[in-house]
Amino acid sequence: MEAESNRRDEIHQLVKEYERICRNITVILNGVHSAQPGEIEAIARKALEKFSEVRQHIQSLAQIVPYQQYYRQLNLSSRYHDIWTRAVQTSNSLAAFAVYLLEERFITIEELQTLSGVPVNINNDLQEFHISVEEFLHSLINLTNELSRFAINSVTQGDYNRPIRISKFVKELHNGFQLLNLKNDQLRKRFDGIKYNIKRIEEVVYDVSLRKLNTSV
Amino acid sequence: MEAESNRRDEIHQLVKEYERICRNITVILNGVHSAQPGEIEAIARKALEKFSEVRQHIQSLAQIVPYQQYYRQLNLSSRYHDIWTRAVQTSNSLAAFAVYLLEERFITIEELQTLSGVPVNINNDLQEFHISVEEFLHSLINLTNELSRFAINSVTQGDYNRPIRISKFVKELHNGFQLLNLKNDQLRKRFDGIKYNIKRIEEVVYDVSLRKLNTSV
Amino acid sequence: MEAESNRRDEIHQLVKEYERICRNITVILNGVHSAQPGEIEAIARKALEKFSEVRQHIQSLAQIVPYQQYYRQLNLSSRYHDIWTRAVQTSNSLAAFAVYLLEERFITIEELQTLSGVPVNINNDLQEFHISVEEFLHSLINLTNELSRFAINSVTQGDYNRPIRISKFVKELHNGFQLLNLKNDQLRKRFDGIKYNIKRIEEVVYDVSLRKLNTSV
Amino acid sequence: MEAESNRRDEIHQLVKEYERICRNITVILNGVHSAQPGEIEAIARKALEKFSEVRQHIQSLAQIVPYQQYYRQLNLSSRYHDIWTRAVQTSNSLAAFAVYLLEERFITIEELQTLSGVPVNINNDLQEFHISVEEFLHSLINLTNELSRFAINSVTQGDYNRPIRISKFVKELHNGFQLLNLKNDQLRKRFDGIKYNIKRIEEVVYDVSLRKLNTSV
Amino acid sequence: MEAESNRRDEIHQLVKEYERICRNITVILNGVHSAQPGEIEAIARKALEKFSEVRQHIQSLAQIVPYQQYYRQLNLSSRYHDIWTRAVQTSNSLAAFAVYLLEERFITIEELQTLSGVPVNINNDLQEFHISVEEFLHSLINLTNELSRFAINSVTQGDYNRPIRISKFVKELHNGFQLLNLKNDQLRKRFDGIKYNIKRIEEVVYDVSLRKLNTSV
Amino acid sequence: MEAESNRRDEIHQLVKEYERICRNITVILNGVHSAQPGEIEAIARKALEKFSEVRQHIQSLAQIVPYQQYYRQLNLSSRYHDIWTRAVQTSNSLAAFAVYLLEERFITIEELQTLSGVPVNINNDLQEFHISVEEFLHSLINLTNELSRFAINSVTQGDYNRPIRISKFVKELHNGFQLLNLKNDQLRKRFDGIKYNIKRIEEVVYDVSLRKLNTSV
Amino acid sequence: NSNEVETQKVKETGVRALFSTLRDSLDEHYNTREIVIRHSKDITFQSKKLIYIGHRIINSSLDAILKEAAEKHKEIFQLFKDICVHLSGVNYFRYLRNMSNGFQEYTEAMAFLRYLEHGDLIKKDEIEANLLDESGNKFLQITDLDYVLGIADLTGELMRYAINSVGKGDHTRPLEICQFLRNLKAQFSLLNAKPNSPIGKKMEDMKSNLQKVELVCYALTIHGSEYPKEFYEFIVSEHSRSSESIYGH
Amino acid sequence: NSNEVETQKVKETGVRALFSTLRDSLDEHYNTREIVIRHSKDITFQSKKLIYIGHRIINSSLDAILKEAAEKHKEIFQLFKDICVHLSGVNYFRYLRNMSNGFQEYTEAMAFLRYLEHGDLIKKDEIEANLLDESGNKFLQITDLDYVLGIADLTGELMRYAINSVGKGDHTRPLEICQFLRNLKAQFSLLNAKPNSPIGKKMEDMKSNLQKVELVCYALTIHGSEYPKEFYEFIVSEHSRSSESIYGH
Ligand SMILES: [Mn+2]
Ligand SMILES: [Mn+2]
Repeated sequence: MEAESNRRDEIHQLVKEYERICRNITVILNGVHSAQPGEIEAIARKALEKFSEVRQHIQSLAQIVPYQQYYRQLNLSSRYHDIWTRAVQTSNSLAAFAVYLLEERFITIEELQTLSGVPVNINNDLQEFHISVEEFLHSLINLTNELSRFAINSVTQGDYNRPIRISKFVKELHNGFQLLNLKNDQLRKRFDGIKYNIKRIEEVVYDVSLRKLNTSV
Repeated sequence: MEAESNRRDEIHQLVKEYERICRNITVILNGVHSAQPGEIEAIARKALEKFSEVRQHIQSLAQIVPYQQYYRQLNLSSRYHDIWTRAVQTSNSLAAFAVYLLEERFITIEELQTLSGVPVNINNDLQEFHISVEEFLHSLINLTNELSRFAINSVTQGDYNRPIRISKFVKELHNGFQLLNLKNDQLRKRFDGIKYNIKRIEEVVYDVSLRKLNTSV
Repeated sequence: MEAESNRRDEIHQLVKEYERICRNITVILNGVHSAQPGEIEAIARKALEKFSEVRQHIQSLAQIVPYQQYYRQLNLSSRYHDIWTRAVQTSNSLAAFAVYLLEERFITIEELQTLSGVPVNINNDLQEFHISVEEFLHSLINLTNELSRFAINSVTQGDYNRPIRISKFVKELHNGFQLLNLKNDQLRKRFDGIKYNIKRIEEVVYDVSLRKLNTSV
Repeated sequence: MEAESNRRDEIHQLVKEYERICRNITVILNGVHSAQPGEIEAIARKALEKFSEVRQHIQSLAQIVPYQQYYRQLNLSSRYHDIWTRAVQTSNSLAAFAVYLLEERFITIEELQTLSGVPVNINNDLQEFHISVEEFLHSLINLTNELSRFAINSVTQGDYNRPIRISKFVKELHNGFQLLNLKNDQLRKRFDGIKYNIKRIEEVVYDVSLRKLNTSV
Repeated sequence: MEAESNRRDEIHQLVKEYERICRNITVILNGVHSAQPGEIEAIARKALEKFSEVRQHIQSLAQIVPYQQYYRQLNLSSRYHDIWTRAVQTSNSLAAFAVYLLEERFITIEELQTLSGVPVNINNDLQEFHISVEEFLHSLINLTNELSRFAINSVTQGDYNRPIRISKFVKELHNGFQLLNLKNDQLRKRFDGIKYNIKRIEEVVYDVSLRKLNTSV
Repeated sequence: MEAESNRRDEIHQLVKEYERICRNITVILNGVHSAQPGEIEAIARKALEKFSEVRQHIQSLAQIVPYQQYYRQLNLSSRYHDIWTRAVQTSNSLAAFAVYLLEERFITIEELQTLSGVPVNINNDLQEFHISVEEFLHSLINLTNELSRFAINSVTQGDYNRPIRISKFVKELHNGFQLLNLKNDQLRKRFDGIKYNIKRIEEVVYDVSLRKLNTSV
Repeated sequence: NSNEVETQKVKETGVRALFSTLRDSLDEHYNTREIVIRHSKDITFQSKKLIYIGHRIINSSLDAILKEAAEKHKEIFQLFKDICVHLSGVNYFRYLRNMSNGFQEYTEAMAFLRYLEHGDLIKKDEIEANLLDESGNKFLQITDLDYVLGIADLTGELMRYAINSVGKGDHTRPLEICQFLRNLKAQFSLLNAKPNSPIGKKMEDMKSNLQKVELVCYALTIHGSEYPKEFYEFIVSEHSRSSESIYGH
Repeated sequence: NSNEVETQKVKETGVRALFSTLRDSLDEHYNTREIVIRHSKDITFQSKKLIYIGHRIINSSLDAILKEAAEKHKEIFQLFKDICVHLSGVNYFRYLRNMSNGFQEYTEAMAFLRYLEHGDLIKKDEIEANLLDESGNKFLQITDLDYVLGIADLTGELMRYAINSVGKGDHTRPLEICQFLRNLKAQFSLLNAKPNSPIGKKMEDMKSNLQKVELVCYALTIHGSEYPKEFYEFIVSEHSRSSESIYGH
């Protein structure tokens, strides 16, 4: 039991470090909201470079979590997994945003695996440390929050065409989600947030189109 | 008791399928928000065709719900009816939207009955499976959400006259609602949402009118 | 016990007075929401003058709190410190807002100490009455609430450039918070409020930029 | 809606009267706990006579509850049925206790129907006012409470054989309950109460047997 | 407002004193649980003498409560009456217990009025300070708690007949409560406590009778 | 996700059947509380025969629980394991009781494994379906409840020597438990129940010894 | 009669007499409370209707509204008159808790109508002046707390009024209401209410109502920035006229 | 190092310096709190062990128990010594909340041992007298509240002690404990605690502990009524002896 308690402390310590790195990347990526269009790519690259540190921390984490105890319940209210899931979702979201900024497309599962250094549990068969499918989906929802904000700030920065591209991208994401049978849970609830973000982005596109500020529809 | 438990499982299973079909139709109809004016009709037709599947599922559902037990309370917090009401509201909304897109008018109760394959409980006397009046009203409110979104996206797509027609339509709907003595909190609360949608659509009409983008007021 | 009870009554009495002064300053500063741009400075100065009264009351308070008993637990649910922490946070927020209005920059710890007449417990070593680091952080979060409201009302008053300056300021504050290893749930929870305020302010900047109402981006 | 409100008031009024009668019968039956063995029969008969009044009230109630609206939900927290279920359970328990006292056997469903003047919904098909199976089961559980008390008081009154007969009776009841598939609900929870009562009665039998106070085991 | 605030403080002060006296009487009456049968009467008399102090305090209280403002609401959650109702219930219970100990009968309303120095509001017409009917009923329920404890401790003190007399007395009280049309949830809920106390006392009587420790049933 | 939902339904169905069999065995074993000493063996044998059905159901269960997902969390509040743990504890208790009745000794882990058809996870290394050590301990605690009841009813049935043997057996069990370092709150709490049962059985032994009803101490 | 029969079952001791007395007393008390609760509900309901009448200011003249309100007020007045016998003497405070909602909603309604007519805040005694008996005496008093809570709810109605005004192209009304609410909030803030007290909780609602009105004013400014105000008002009124003509009101 | 790198990302304004300072300050505070919480947990855990030692009075001699307790107390004393540097000055009260459970359980344990030895109530300064440094000064104080709450919990241990005594055929001990608890309850009742205060809540537990002991005394009387006390004690001790011999303790 003492061993378990020590391990939990160690995990908490690592997660703290991991969260600090995520906050650093957040600060970098936040830069896009007040950047000129030409600066976006550099910011995205700088953020992606930082993922070597993310990778390193997730892997340290993966090493101390005992084999097959990923979801082990520690007490009535928490599991090992609960300690880091928030951080994992955050770093996934940051990865997805950075990849989008660079190439205006979805992050692939392979890319996420490379950036994070751990596999995604696509077939529900992984025994070792992994990113769950739910965690991956949560970070795509987070991405739409970030993109609705980015659409608005692009207009502020005079980039009138970007919202139109973002709108198309987020609608694709939304249609993808429609293929899933979401249970009435946290994920379904947050899914409604995508709809809200789509509407917001459409309004930005509307404002721009109405005033004919964009170069071509 | 065992029979009841089995029946409930079966109902849940059917509703799950039913929701999947609704999501398919949603994806189809979502297309109108980025479609050219000339493509709308085809989209509406394609969505209406899918209603044969809706009909089939509602009817399967109707057959396993025991006679007169539509509102039977299963336990303290839920009734048979609660299992499918969300799905029924969704498919009603989709039907109303498709009909609107095709002919720019309200869906009639007869049409809804034909599309869904079950009757609407207009006279409060139906013993068998039915669409309740509240469910019908909820879907009209959902319709205004969709229309306010459509008004905005029409402008984006260069169709400047549509918002004016939508505005007129939604106001008629609003006037209709004012004839009701709403008591049910949920319905009244959501009714305020119509007002918000009207306001939003009116703003679009103003925006277009002020810039003289429409061909005639 | 009787002595303690008397002291507690006295502290409550002083805090009541202190809160009254804070409310007076709040009423003064609320004036900025309906003021012309040119009147802001005078309002800020008037508010700052009132801080002589704040100082006086905090110092009276500091004198009756027994040495080293700042955090003394009075019963299971409250401590001496709990009696006044709300008031201290309020007056800190007011000070930070007034300084911002005057010079559009952060209040320094030195300024806060001068205005309040008590030190900030930066090194966790103060034995006498002090402002804790948590209290200071809470008041910076309060400040962002006030600034998001101010951004909106500035536009109503025709000052289209101010929201842009506010937006930049609040983003800096947000990046600052990212340096902290927050643990205290309350603080972390409220920190999310900053993000919300940033988004609100960015929307104001968007509305202004879209319509090219500002003089220069 | 006003009609419904009036009806609800009327129902409340009738249930109040109904409860008053139940309290009268309770007072009569409570007499057995301090009665001589020879007086029991007379008390039971007197209680059963009072059921003409119960019958009369339930039937008045049945007449004003609108057809098929037995379980109609009036608002989020209550249904018509909730107004009287407590009273119905009480009068069922009293009937079962009186019949037991008279003939030391279970009340039959027919007897309960005759005494109450309304049918028991054995086949889940009744549209009119009825006693539900759950309500019947609850009153059997109540009966075991009353019997465990009666076993104790019989000893006090010098009737040392009665606890032995009660013990046998309650065990039969318990075995009967084992045939049901109880869900994890109110009924299952209360079912554990039967076990407790059996143990209590067995202890009384033990006390009597140990001291050889009973005439024959 | 200040006058009211002062009056409230004064009332609180008096009630505090009043409660102190009640605690003293409680300590005196608690003596019966470890007393020899022969000492009971003296304890009861000593407690009743103390009621001159109770009377004096209630009357002081009665004098400062403004005319007709007995139930005056001070804020949404408390009324003048709420400040002292607990103390009044306690002193009523103590009076009822003392009278019972002395003469093994119910306190009469007249006795309670004499001991407390204020009238009971039987006809719902008193304008001045009074004991409400609910308060009287609450104290009778409290009395049964005390008596069930007394039944147990009497046996420890070797008085085997007392539990039998207590049992009879509490059953009478219970039958009396059955005459009431209880509505107030609090009262009805606590009424169930009487049943529990009756059962406890009956178990004591059972233990005594089984072993034939009592002199005559 | 769909596969998982189906599997859960199937598990629930199987557990329901499993519980029905346990209730049947309970009814059989309940017979010992009113049986003559000579009938006990036959009852125990009859109960043990029924375990072929238990075995069959547990094994069906074991087959549909996916490999290594025994403790998989299904949603925030429940795990696969939670669905059947209650039933497993019940059937373990019944097995232990039947073995005791037959041979007045502890069930061995091998016997339990044979009767249930699944292994006990003694070395914490089983990946497949198993009985956990906690579940085994819970059923031993349940056994003491049943034995304290049996001790009392044996006296009623005139078997005065049995309580003495039971007492010895339960004390051994208690000493065994004291060797464990219990941490799990639930288990520790229930462990106190053993002490109560020991005390109750000792009282029976005293009662019998004092009256010299037993043949030898 | 039926009560007599049943009381005979209780053994003939002092208990029977005692509890019969207690029962009658309790029944009377419950009955009165029930009547007060009913009247309070009715007054609340009718006051809400009064507020609905007020909101028709968007499409009607002030005179027409005040006239209709005066009719509705007669019904409410009668309800107050009917209940006041049950609220005399000590019973005023005894049952006030059950009457509180009615007083608050009535305050809210009267304050809303007053704002529509004069654009200022009604005083407590001005509300009570509507509750005079034949001899011109006030027959009921509203507590300070109910008055304050009613006024707090007024801010919700004013928020709705501001939003509706925008729909009619009225730009000045929201700005007026915004300033009125700011002053009201300042006055409330000086009341020094604890955050968890009833007033403290209402202040959160007031704050959010004010913020909604501020957002309305903001939106007006932003939208008004792109074209002349007069032009905007013309479009709006044209538009409402054309949609009105369809339904003929 | 890593902190320096990251802070460069924040634009060079006053904010960067400000927040770096704030971070270091916060980290230190969180760290101290963590250490205090750990020590409090350890002290609670060890004090519970002290109580377990006390309960062995049923099978052991008082001397043996006090000796074992003294050994265990050394560990607890060291924990108090280790933590006291973090509880000096203003920090005593700042982190007291996190230390409170430890103080309460320690009070409970010391009070239980005292009752076993002398049958009376330990005083607060008698507990503190165990916490002296080399120069004989108290290095930690227990608050009145923690003392009172610890004593309230003592009643639970005494209840258990009473029940265990019965198992050993000891009839006088439960009666003694019953009277001790009655006196303790009377003293607590004079503290005038509000029902919802921490002490008020504990009083409910105390009441129920007293009632359990009263039930024990009652059961002893009832059972004792059927045969001579001496005979009962003989049977009990015979029985315990025979069961002990089986397990050899
Ligand atoms: Mn309102
Ligand atoms: Mn303890």
